[in-house]
Amino acid sequence: MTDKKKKPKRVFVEGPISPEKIATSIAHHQVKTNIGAHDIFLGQVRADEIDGKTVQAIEYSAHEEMAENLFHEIRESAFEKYDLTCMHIYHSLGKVNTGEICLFVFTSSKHRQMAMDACRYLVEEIKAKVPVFGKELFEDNSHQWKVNT
Amino acid sequence: MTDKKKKPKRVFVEGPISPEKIATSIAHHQVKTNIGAHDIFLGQVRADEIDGKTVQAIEYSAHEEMAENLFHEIRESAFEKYDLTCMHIYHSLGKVNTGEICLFVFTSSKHRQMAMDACRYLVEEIKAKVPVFGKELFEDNSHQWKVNT
Amino acid sequence: MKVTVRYFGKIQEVTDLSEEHWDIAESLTIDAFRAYLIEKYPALKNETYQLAVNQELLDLNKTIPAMAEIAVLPPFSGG
Amino acid sequence: MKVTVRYFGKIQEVTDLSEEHWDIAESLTIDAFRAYLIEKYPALKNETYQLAVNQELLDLNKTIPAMAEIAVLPPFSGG
Repeated sequence: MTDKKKKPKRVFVEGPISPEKIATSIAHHQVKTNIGAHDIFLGQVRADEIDGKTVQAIEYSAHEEMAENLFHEIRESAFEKYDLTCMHIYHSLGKVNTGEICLFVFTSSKHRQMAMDACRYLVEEIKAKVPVFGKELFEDNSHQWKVNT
Repeated sequence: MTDKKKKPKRVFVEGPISPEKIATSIAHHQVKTNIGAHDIFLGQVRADEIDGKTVQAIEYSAHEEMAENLFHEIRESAFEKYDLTCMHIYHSLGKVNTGEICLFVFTSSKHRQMAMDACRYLVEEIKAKVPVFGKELFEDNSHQWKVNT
Repeated sequence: MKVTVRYFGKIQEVTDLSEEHWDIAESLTIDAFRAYLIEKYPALKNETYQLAVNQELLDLNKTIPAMAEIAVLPPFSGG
Repeated sequence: MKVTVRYFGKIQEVTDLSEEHWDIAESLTIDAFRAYLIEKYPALKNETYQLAVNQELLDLNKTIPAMAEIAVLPPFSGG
């Protein structure tokens, strides 16, 4: 029950995050009857059109050790800032097709405000601070490197 | 694909909202490749302790027609305020046990900011404006009426 | 003129019924209706509630139209 | 002294390798290291990147310790 004390869990998963994984994660929290609110953020790969070419997939790579350490630091800082029961972060590595999910952030708290504030904080911190690199692949096998805005 | 033009969908469902229903809803959005971000809020029934007695379940009732109309108005106002691709709201009626989910708000947009802002807006509007009434049931068959804070 | 009065949540426990039909004077304001309500159910004095006329929360000085549905709504607790 | 230099994302395409070992002077600052980097890979001049020394983004005037890992990181695009 006390996620806070667990050792750092691996955030990176190979390939897309399935809706079933999300359902399983939600179901696991139904025994925690002190939770009143969950907030879930999902990043999904968009079929952006760039110079007449359409993105087919994003291939994610990372400085994995550095990224996992940063995910851990961000988690810890969120537990300090917000009164949370649970927090889970999953991020894809490798190829994720358009329409598939590449980021899953899940916060749970007694009250809605904490869950929502923490979820937003986590998403912004992850986007700004974690060395993950997305290569947007086009249908003609060309690519471009994505930059977060 | 154009949820905006559909007739008002029924928000109320009988009993708890299952994790599988949430997974199915997420999976349905994987064909919408203009979506970059989803935000999901889940309300879960807490086993609050009140005067030494523990909540076992909440039994929800509502002025159903008025509530469905208000859900519809809130949805429309969110579509006006935020640039959303999709929006779904489900709320339980009847008995929902502790640990089970009674509210499912799901927003999808091109970018994260819109999805998160809209989700929060919807949750606050629903809590403040919709005539839903929660009866907290204790183990000794007594009850008290919940009031939103 | 006839109106339908509906009770919800905790209010339903005070009135011990979910719906009834009243015959009220024309041009009755919502505020005046409120006084009748408390006369009939004195225990409502201790309760917090709002009145929705035909599903709308109106100002207390508005008058009630014929055939209206008047809903007596305790504090909301959805979500 | 020996250091390991690692390249990521778009930078890896410029250098055409993911990792190499350099022998550098002691007390070399991160900023001075940067100059060597551009000397070896002039195309990096047109790229945006940060240097992480042993996984930390440090000030450019800090010196690099022996056996350090220096990561050349293009703009992040996770999520």
